[in-house]
Amino acid sequence: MEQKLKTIHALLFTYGEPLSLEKLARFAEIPKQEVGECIERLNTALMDTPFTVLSHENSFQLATRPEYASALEAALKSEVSEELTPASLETLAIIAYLGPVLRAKVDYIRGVNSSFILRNLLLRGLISRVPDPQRANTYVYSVSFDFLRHLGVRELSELPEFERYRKFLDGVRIAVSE
Amino acid sequence: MEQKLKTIHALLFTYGEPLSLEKLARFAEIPKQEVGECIERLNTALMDTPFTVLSHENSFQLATRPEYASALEAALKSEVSEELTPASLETLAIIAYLGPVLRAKVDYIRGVNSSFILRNLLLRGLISRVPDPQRANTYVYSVSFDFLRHLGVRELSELPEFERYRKFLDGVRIAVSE
Amino acid sequence: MTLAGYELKTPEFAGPIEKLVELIEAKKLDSTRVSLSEVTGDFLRYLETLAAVSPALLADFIVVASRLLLIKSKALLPESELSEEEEYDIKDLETRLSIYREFKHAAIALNARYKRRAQLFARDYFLVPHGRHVVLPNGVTPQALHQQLGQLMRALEAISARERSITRRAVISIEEKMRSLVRHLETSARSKFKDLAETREEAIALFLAILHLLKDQLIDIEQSENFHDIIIKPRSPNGAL
Repeated sequence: MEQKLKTIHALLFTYGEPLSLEKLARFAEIPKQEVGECIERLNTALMDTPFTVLSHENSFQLATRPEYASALEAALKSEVSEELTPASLETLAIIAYLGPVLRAKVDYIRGVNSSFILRNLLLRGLISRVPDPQRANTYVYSVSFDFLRHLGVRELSELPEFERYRKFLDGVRIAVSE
Repeated sequence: MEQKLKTIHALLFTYGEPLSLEKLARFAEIPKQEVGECIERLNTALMDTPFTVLSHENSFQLATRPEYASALEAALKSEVSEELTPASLETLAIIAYLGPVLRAKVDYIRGVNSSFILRNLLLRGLISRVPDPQRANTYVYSVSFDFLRHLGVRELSELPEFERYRKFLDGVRIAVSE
Repeated sequence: MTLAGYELKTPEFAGPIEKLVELIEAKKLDSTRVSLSEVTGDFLRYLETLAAVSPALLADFIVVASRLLLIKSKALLPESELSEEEEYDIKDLETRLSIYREFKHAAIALNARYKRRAQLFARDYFLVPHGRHVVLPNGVTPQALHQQLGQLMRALEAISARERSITRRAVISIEEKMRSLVRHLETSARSKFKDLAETREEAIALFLAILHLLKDQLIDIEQSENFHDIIIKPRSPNGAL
């Protein structure tokens, strides 16, 4: 593996948490526009190892591959995931396929105030929220790295029928954007 | 790399802390007397990677090689020198008024998962954590002595409206009914 | 009220759209206007039970119920004209239903993956020994901590206050309607539904009030033919209402 990739690998390892593209570029001393390609090459180089790199919203995290789940679950008893209720699942699906999304849109689609469910999902670390860049005092919600890891996907586009749902939503976007 | 070594590699990565020979044998499902040899072979396999396995008193830990130290240090330092965000300040305030407190309680009061912020506060030495005497694998968080000194109070009860706020926070009950 | 001691509850009831889809699917219907009109009764019955369990959710359900009643009335009186706004409301409900049904399938697919237990593990945060030097922040004073907590407390109180006020509003409007209906019946032996409710919101509250009073056997209603006005009478002419 070439040096640059090794440095990125080491950084992701030590950092543990998702590392943003900007920070990764700064710490590894590579131009920002090279990061995406480096991550791709790192993922190829990691093919024969138990690791893979997750990408989501311009951040990256090192994780183990799904085939090690059972051994690791035994080692880390704490991480056994709880069941999700239908209401949580429905909200997660909306955020996963539509995110980053305003609470108003989630409420609109579900027809009900979703603040408690959102709070619950935030607490469980399955979604995250950031201030809406366009509006003061508003947040937009996205699924988290933990959500991706729980589902065993490396990026959102690996979700079932991702393209189909995105397309469908593009079709109804006007109706949804309040 | 053969499967057995990959499993050990994944285990050491996820565990983070030193893993004892006994536990490693149990989780990786290999005989105890094979562990030493496996670690040796894993170390050989890791030759061209940024990682190495440290052995100490029959425990093993995955670590990065010394040549990556400067990049990693830069990463951690940059994390630490940033100003406190409102979210960090809020977390710190909760810990100051309510500590020693469980992470779950901090999460609950804030309505979001706080692990990233706690890590940052720990790295800065503003808070400290100790294992919860009542529960395995759980920590309780308190502000550090250094931070207390920095605040210029002799004890936490000197903080403004300490009793009132502490009571309020204590009263926010964890009732995540799912 | 005291600051301490309240709980932030997280009720998990089906939302109105979810309930509607459930009712339509239970009858093996598609999501057309006709189907919506056919499940209106079921929806109102559910609304009735919900009022007892979680009044806080009523407001959201009433919005959907009002649109269903609109569809129902149009189905029953084909010659009646819908205003532009009413037509928009119905279209909007149909759109939500179609979006919702898509997401319902997505949710099922996600759950299948979630249950497969093929989790990818990351390492929990990892404390690199950093030579024990503490980086103290600027501007963090006891007052700053105090102020930050004050904000948080106000936010938490606002959440619980909002919950309470939604509940109160839904309950009050129905109770008010019940009371005024009873008052009205005391002075006039028969009342027409149409005369008692002017706005659509009033009509819904009145409708719910009637359901309540019927259940408590305090009134009788009469409708000579389908979709004629509903006549409301006290159960016994001199009943102790």
